[in-house]
Amino acid sequence: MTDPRRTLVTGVIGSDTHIVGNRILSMALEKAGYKVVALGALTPATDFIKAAVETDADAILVSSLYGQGELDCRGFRDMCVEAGLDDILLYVGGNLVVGKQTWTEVEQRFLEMGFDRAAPPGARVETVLEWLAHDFATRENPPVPPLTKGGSKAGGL
Amino acid sequence: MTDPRRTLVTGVIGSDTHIVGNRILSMALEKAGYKVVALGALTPATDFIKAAVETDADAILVSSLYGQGELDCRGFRDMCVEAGLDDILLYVGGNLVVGKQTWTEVEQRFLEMGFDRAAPPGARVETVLEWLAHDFATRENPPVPPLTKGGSKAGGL
Amino acid sequence: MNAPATADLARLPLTEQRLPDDLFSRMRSENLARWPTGAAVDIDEAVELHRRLPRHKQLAQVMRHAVAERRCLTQPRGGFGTFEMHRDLMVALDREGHADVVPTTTDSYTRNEQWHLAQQGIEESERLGRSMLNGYPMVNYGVARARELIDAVDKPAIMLTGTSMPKLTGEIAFAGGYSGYLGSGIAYTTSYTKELSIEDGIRNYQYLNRLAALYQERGVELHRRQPGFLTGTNIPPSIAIITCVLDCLLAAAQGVRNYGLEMGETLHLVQDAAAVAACRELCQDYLVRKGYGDVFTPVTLLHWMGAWPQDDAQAAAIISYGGTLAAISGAASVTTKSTHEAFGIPTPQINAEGLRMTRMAIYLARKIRLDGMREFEDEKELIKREVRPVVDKTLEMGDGDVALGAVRAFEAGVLDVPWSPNRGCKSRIMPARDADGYLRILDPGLMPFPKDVMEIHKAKLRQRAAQEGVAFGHELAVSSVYEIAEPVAKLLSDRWMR
Amino acid sequence: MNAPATADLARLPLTEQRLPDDLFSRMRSENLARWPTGAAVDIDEAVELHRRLPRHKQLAQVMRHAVAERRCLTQPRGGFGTFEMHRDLMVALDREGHADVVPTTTDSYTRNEQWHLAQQGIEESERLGRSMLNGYPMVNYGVARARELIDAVDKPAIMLTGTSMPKLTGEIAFAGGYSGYLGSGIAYTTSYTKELSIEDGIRNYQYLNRLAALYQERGVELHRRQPGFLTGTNIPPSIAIITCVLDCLLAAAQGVRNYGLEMGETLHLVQDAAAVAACRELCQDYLVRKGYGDVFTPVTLLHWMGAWPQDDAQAAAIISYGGTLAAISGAASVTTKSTHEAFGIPTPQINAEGLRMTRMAIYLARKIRLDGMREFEDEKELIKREVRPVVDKTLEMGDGDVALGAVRAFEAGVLDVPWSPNRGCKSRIMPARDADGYLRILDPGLMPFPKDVMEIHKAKLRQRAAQEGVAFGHELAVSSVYEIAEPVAKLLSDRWMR
Ligand code: B12
Ligand code: B12
Repeated sequence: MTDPRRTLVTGVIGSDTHIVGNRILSMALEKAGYKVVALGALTPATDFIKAAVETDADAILVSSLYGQGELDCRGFRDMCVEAGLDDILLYVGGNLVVGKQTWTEVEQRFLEMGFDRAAPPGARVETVLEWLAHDFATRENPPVPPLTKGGSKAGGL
Repeated sequence: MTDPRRTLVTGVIGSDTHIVGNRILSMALEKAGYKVVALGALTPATDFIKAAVETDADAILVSSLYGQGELDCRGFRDMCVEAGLDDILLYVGGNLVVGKQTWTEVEQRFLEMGFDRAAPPGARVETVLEWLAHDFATRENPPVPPLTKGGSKAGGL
Repeated sequence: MNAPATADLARLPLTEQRLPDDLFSRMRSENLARWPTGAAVDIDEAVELHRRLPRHKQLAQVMRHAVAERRCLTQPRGGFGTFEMHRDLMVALDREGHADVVPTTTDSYTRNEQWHLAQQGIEESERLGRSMLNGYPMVNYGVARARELIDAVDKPAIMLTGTSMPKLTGEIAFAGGYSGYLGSGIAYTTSYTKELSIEDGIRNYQYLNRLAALYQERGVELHRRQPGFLTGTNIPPSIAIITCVLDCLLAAAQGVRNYGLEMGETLHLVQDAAAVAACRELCQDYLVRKGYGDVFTPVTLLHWMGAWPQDDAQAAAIISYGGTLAAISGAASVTTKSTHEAFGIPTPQINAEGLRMTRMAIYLARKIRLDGMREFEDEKELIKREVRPVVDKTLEMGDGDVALGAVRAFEAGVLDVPWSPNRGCKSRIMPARDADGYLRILDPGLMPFPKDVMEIHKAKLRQRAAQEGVAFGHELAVSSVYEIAEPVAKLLSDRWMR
Repeated sequence: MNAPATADLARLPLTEQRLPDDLFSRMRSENLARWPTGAAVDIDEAVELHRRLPRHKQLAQVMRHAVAERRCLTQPRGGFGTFEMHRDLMVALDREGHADVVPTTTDSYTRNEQWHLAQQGIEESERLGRSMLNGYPMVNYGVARARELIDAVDKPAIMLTGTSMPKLTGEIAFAGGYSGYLGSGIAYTTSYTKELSIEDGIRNYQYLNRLAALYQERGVELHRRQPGFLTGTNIPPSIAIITCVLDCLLAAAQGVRNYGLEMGETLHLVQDAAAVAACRELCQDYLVRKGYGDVFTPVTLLHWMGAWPQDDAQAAAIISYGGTLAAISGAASVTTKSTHEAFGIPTPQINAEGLRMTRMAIYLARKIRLDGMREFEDEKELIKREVRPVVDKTLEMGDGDVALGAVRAFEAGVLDVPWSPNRGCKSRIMPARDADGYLRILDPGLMPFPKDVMEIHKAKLRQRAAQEGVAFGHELAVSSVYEIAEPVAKLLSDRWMR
């Protein structure tokens, strides 16, 4: 991990009550040294952005399990930009769509919405920690190695 | 059933030990009024033909369950013809090939070998009784209704 | 985001007492006015409709017969975002899945009374040709469409709504011919909501229960049901049963007479059988003690409610075992999942497949019971020794009033639910799985379990920690969340002799 | 078609006695000369090979450890007609299926020593690019290829050969590094052959057992195993166990010390658990009585051996339950099937899936035992009361010699097997399933079961007949053959309240 401590906002978006994975993830991030602002379940998109602005966060980690994430996450990047969080790191993970769909297609949909990485169902916290470490390191030294789109790795899970 | 009593030869072809379905079938045929010559399990193709000639049989019902029926049944119709049983009714049934294959293709293979009907896995005796009744009736009154290839019905099981 | 309790409700102080007729009547008018489809609800017409339903489409009757005949019924979940998709789903579950009870799961916007969002979801679903909602928006489609759904199947239908705000959904569903409704004030509020208070959750379900009782008064028995599976995450039987007892006392107080109790499977044969027996006996005990001698309380088990493995083969084993457990435990019904569980809402065909797997498993295990088996009897006794002190303390805290007691007990942590998203629930209790496969209590939080009982739980979990060479602590709870979802080669290695 | 017993064997009158060294040595030379690949068998080299195998690839050791650790291992069946196909299959079962034991099923020509036909089968399979044989032609491919197969997997390998003529297949397999061989004189002869006499079957397996003992003398313990599943068609436990006892006494007499016992599952939890316990105890009883105090006899259950349903979902439930039954019964291993069972030999992937389903089911039911449960203890006792009179009568008929007794008892119908294709077996005994799901004896034929025991069986079956309104008789046996293969909606209707 790099100093100064990075701040991450976590939460479960929309009307989604699935808190378990998000809570385990938040605890693991804290244990790994991040400052975590955990908004919990049933969090409107606007609350994520507000919290990120208030805490000057480096990344927002959006959980969505219940299938309606595809509706809830639309325009999320635009709202960030409007709030001045132009290049805040955006991850999304969980069971992002309704039903069992081909992961590469689902991932593409969320990358196009402006998320930097999307995690497929059942992703483990170790993966998320690796992603963050890599992406923050890359941001500090932009030229080498180049920022790979999150998707490419996520797909390999 | 039509008089005079029809004679049927039954047995399990080749090195195949699966006797249960064949035995149940033979008992049901007898109960339905047929004269049944039951050769049992592990019966070489030649034994079927010999028995059919000796008893002047009207039909041979070959069981094959173990998967090697496709090898065992090759040339069966030719052997019948050689033995003078030119148009004896030939049925085959059981698990005719190795593995789960598309039934319509399997059926086609056995019809091409000269069987009049082929029964897919798990066929019930009621079906076999219907087939026999229909086919013998048709043979007595060849013009109406025309003999439909057994296959078409078998496929609908 | 969550709709506030109505003004009327706020007027009376919280109590378990039956809602007075006049107040309830005013509450209904207000409630039905909240969305245009509410206007179509006419109780007289609805009662007539239910009366005309054949008995085999009335869930209350079907549950009574199932128990009398010692059957274990199957019931899936399922809901899609448009009427056509949803009707086809219900038909498939009936005809291809041979479901004994056909469900309608509502979508999560409807659950949260965000009907405008649900409307957008319908439109998006129609535009894209695939369901964008995770359930059927019952309120938006209204009463007439609900009746068409009931007509489309030849089974009783139940609403699965995972909500603490059931008032309008419930009105429309009952009016539409649905004869079952799953949900309760304590269980759903602690497991499905973040901001809603336990008090408001209880009040909302007092409305729904009072509504069911209104039908009962008119001669139509409806089946109400309690979701004791809670957060579905390693809920030990006693925690589930505590909520079952309290929720069913609250329902009985409103006049409900046909009230199902649900528990998620622990996936341990003996523990599940003991849980079903203990749940049935304890609920009846407390009902009788409170003077309700005539409440019918069938017990339902649910297929594993925690995280599922991604491998179809492993999932199939959990589904089948889920049927086995339900049959052997003597549950009146089992709520099924599918091999798609780890990924997303199943297609109608995959859903039907899960039903047939379960049905076959039930057939295979028919008539087997564990009664008399030492381990079973011991476990049942243990569960009772966990439930009674907590329920008794809760009643005491409410001076005998269940509603008051529940609210105060949650505040004090005397009542608690593991992994709860709700701010009014401490969620300090932590369960974990022991080395024999039983769900145990690692940390009771502030719940008043007897010392000797907690010693049993801890000893079992220490045994696991020792066997696996891990620390006895929180990590056991976290690894237990993942456990059943792990690849089978990790759970039971084939490299054990290396 | 069946190869006759060798001239040498015919010289000695039949007896259970260990084959004398010199005679056995001459028999081996003759045997190995029957097909060109026999020449490659060199016992010294083979012993060296087995010694060098890691312990986790020696089935005898693996079975001993499994029992010591109370594990339930998984083992599929499987064989394809060409070397490449078969190797790929073995690898898939090991890596994707996590099989604890990897099989090689031989094809039916090899089983009947029709090696010329097997050769044609190999060629046809290669020509068409799909297996035309239902197993691997072990003799045709010979020793060196067998060793390549053993090298390709990291598990012990077992031969599954369903034959009463195991002499050359066994020589080649053992020389190739296979450490297990399934088959026995009484079980396979009555279930897999038509013309071969019980006497010849016993003689052929005396050879194979004597061969295993030869390795044992050289310090290499091989695992021999008995196929008590017989014709796989509703075999009640006692019938299976009677053959287990007799076949294992015959094997012990030849010097075998590691001898597995197999039984098909009845699909009734209590009956299967009782069967496993009874089988273990009875075999040990009789072994000790005959002076063999050191024979290790692990018990294996097999997934349902009768007709399977065509619906994948139903099949999955039977597979999973098959794992559950094996685990709870305390079986040392379970032999698995797949969702393709009703249709044909499964692909490697479908086969591996069946293994994972079963493995998950075993994990879920780990550590559960029924010991002490009344119904279980009663059933175990009932089984013993069926087995003992028949085995005792058989020994008596042989004047204490098991081989002679078995032959005479089959002639007299004292020993019998349901649905047998063998002319030397009366097959008058008829089993059927009772209303509680137990396999019962409808008609004992000439088997000397005690009167009171038969009364229990008949009463149970009369109960079923009455419940279903059918006649008490043969039809019950026939409908029981189809039962498990029926569509689930027929077995457990969802229209029960109409
Ligand atoms: C437990 C559970 C519940 C519990 C939730 C309890 C609670 N309050 O948390 C209960 C029973 C309440 C519940 C309710 C519902 N559920 Co639910 N539930 C599950 C289940 C079985 C497990 C989820 C879980 O806890 N997993 C364990 C944790 C540790 O894993 P996780 O949540 O996946 O999180 C990990 C990763 O995804 C990743 N991750 C998570 N967030 C993020 C974020 C980022 C940025 C990254 C990088 C990674 C990441 O890291 C986490 C830690 O490893 C899943 C199916 C499954 N997975 O097996 C269904 C599932 C999620 N539920 C589903 C549904 C539909 C519902 C309901 C709508 C309907 C219903 N069944 O009643 C309601 C939802 C109500 C609502 N308004 O939201 C569906 C979603 C369908 C879809 N997407 O197509 C699922 C997939 C089941 C299914 N196949 O139908 N559910
Ligand atoms: C019981 C059984 C056995 C028993 C047989 C006992 C005996 N002596 O009869 C035992 C355990 C001995 C056995 C052995 C083997 N079996 Co087996 N066995 C089965 C099983 C499970 C059921 C068969 C059965 O009895 N069905 C019940 C009866 C009533 O139905 P039926 O036989 O299908 O007969 C009905 C119909 O098919 C029809 N019918 C039958 N014959 C005819 C003929 C005509 C003309 C018509 C119109 C209709 C018809 O009417 C009958 C009555 O309804 C099947 C799989 C399944 N179906 O579930 C495998 C199966 C047939 N066996 C199979 C195999 C490979 C074997 C073995 C080679 C390997 C092994 N497992 O050891 C050995 C064979 C040894 C040998 N040399 O033949 C395979 C065949 C594979 C394939 N075709 O691809 C099957 C399909 C299992 C599988 N999926 O792998 N088996």
